[in-house]
Amino acid sequence: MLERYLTGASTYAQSIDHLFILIAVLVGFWLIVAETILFWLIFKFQHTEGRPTQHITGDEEHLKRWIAIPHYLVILCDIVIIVAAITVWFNIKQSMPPADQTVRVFGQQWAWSFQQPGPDGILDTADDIRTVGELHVSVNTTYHFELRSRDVVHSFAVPAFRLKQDAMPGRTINGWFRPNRVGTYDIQCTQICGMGHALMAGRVIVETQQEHAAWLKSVSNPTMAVRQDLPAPAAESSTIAEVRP
Amino acid sequence: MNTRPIANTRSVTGIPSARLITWWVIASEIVIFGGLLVIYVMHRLGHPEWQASAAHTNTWAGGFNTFVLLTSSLCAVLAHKAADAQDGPRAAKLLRLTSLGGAVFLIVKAFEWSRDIQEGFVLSSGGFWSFYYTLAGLHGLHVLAGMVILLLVAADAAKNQELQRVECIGLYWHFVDIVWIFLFPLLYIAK
Amino acid sequence: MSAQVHHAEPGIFQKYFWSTDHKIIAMQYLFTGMAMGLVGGYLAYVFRMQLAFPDRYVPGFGIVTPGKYNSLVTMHGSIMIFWVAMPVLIAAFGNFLIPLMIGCDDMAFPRINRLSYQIFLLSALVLISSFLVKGGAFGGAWTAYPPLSAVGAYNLTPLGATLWLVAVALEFVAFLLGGINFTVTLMNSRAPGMKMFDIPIVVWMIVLASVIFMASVGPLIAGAVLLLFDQTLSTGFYDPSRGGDPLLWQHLFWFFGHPEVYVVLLPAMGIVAEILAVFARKKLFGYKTILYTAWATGILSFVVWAHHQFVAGIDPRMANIFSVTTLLISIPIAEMVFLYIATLYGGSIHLDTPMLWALGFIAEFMIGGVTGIFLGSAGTDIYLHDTYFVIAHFHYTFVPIAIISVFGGLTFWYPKMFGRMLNETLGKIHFWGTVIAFNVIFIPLFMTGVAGDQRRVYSYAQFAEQARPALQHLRMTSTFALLALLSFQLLFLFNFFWSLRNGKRAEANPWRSNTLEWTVASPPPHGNFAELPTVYRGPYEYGLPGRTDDYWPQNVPE
Amino acid sequence: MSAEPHVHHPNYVKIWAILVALLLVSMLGSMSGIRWVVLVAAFGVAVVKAFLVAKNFMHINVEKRWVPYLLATCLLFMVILFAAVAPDVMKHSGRNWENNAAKQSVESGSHNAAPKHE
Repeated sequence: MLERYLTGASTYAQSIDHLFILIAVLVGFWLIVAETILFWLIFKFQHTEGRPTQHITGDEEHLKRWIAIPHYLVILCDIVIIVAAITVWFNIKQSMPPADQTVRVFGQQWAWSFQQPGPDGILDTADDIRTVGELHVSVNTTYHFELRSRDVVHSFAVPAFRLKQDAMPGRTINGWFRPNRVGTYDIQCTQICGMGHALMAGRVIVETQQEHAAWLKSVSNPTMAVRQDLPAPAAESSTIAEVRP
Repeated sequence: MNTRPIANTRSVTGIPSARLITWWVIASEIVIFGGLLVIYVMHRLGHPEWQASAAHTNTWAGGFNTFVLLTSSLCAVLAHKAADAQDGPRAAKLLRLTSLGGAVFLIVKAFEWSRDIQEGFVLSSGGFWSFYYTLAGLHGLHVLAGMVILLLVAADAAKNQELQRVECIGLYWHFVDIVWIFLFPLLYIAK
Repeated sequence: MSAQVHHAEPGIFQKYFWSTDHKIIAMQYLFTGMAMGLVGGYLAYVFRMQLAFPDRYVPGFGIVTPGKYNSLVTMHGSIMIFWVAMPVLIAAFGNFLIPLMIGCDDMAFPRINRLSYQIFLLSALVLISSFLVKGGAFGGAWTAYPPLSAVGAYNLTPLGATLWLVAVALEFVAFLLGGINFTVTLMNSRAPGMKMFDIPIVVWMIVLASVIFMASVGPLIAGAVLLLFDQTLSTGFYDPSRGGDPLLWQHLFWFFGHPEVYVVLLPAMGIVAEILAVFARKKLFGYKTILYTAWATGILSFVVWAHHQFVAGIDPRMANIFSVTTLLISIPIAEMVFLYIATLYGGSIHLDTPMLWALGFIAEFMIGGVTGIFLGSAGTDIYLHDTYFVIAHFHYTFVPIAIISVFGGLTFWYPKMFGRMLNETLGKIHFWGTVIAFNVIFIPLFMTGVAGDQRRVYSYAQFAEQARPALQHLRMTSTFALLALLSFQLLFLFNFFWSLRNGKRAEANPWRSNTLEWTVASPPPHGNFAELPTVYRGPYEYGLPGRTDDYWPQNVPE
Repeated sequence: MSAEPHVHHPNYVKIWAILVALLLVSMLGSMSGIRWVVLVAAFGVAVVKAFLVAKNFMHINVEKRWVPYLLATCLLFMVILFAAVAPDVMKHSGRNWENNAAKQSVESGSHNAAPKHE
């Protein structure tokens, strides 16, 4: 269902879409039933001269049933949804599958910058690759990300991955994703972060293993040095220019 | 007020409206102070290093202020007793005493704060101090407001008017007292 | 107390600007709220135009820069909730209805009541003034998350941010005073014979809402003081580098922010209940059950707040708990709606304008309710959080609450408020125009949200997936519908002010209703009741078998 | 307004004396360096004092039943607030997250006497 609006490109995009459909079916059913009954009653009990209204307090057992039974069914549906929702949540946010790769993500007004291990495969070494606005990942690889913010609250969102996590200044928040479809997808900031909120765009480029290896080789020197103790740059368009060459 | 609506004189709950609204005000104050205290306790437990700053506070000053507030609370409740005995002038005298207690409390606070500030500890000198000034400041504002109302009620009571208000302002004053009873250990003893 | 003095006719200034009469104060709140509503609508018009036609000149405003866009959405949100929904639903209807419906002459504390409005007016003026200061109005969203809201260098609207905060704080104080006054009045000043379960639902709901507000706003008031100090006195309460924690504000804000949803929902539910009973000529189905569900909702609303923060960096284990509580709260709400629908069964429904609004409320609010489930369940919220799906969802709750039910209440009590009848034809046109336009605005936004449109973004040019023409068409549809909706409101304003003079004169009880406000002249005189009524029965005795009229006012003896 | 008192008045001076005595206890307790003694003396005594004031000065015990319940409910909400916020704010790390800034400031109490920086 969500696929029709936006392709899913990560392993858990599937499970979120399925949860969405499950909820849509359950609540959709109730919505249709309720609206139908509402309009049927409006139509059925139009005012007509000479027909008195019935005096019903709502304490009559045979009528209360019509509230009580749907009531229990709603509780049942709620339980189903809760179980499904928490399962999906647990798999995406709470449990962390073992990582093939780890990448650091920095949010700052108003750009995303990334730090990922170079050929040696280890972070915080001389050959780390630092990019701004572009994240190159290889398909079918489990990535852990360490999310940080240099100034205000941002939110690291990759709609195609169904991935969203706020970046909190002062905190490091860990998460994971596993791209399963080659292509180029948007990175958004979904938490208002000031003037340039709408300009805080990025791209995640999912490549085949070979392409990714080739890219790794090609990037000899980092596109832009990003020091972690760097204070937040004030509002200026230079960073944005680098985001969108 | 000379034009009191019938609505104000009815008392379906059995509690006079004046006292009833006082209870609701206290309830809303509980969540304001409560919220602030929750925030402070949370940070204090999360930041053991604040003890260093907490050590600077003067337990004796705090203790003396607690004594002052307790005594003023005594005056307030004695005023309530006098009002119940329809003895307005005596109630007024006791209310003014209560208000005086508030004044002493604020004066002591003023000395404390000026000492802290001289030692270089201001509102923005770090976590503990920010909370120290905010908590005590918010409480101090309530004391100040209470003093003013106390004097207004006393002025009426002296003429044997609006005696039911004596108890209400007393309730408020006791509440402010209780808040301090908890602020005292939080700010002055826990070190 | 001398009732004569109280009921003497005061002078013009005394009467309209310095009055302690609950009816006048209700009107003050009503008109202030309507004026702010126009402001909020204008802001919506401006940023919807920007979204439909990016970077074009917006007639009546100009070019919308990113900074201005942020201010527009921030102010739209703040105004619509704090300066429209609350003053109209709680303060205007509460002030007007409570004393009349419980059969007394005024609020228990009229001068506190007046003070509450004066503080509210001040808060509105402070907020409006923030548009004019250097840097413009606050642009950090109505949730005002620090550090963005705390540091001028980040939000670039330092003055606006502080003024916004002060305005909100004043508004809270105003509603604390008003709400406590409502509560005491209902508890103490009821007419003799009016027992707990003889109170009209709407009064119950407004007072419950006031109590929920009172109990939830405290921590945020404290938090607002801390934020103010961070902004102005360089403290570090929310500054992570100085021992503070930005997440704290989010918790404090939503601990209030979620109950706030029910603070405005309950009065709307109450208004609808009154209208349903009268125009279906029917006793409410399960009066007590409705009250119990309302209480349950109120209490549950205190333990669901973190569902606004699932992906905000809270511990993921907490999200599970809040998912459960959030879905639990759907149970009493669903039950309440079922009971409303059941009330229609066996009735004799008159589809006058107020009834149309009431039924419209139920039909539309259900959509808002069920779409909430998608956001309350943590799993789907990961994707939908901060997308237009959220916006569509809460507009499907807030528009029925703050627009549809309010129009229902206004058309229903207009005769009582102003002594004239509104024009039915204009009213029906206005209803259909508003409701249809409303759906055409927000159904497309559900789609763009599901397609990944993020909120509070002035242009999607930077986002390839969002820049697809299909989505742009949806945005344009929604904007056109908004223009239609706004223009239909002009029709209402015309009807409202035209009928003030030229409407058919209203008798005391035009709708043949049971509650006490209809037993006095329209509009009620100063002091309301010539002699104060006694109550003999509940408010919804319609269609009793063996009586000539199909209604039985509360104050009529056997 | 009902003039006749709704409470009988106990000997307030006696209660005041007890309160002052408790105050002294908490002061002396704080002198003793032993941690748990200090805490009990501080907060245990504070609770008792608050109770005494509420009972005898505010007459909450002879007030209508629902009044104490109302106030207790407000307190309960504060407990809920604490319980739900502490895991994020009081603790400095949890499942998949870490509050580096807070941990840092705990290690070096630097921000304590830090000069105010705009």
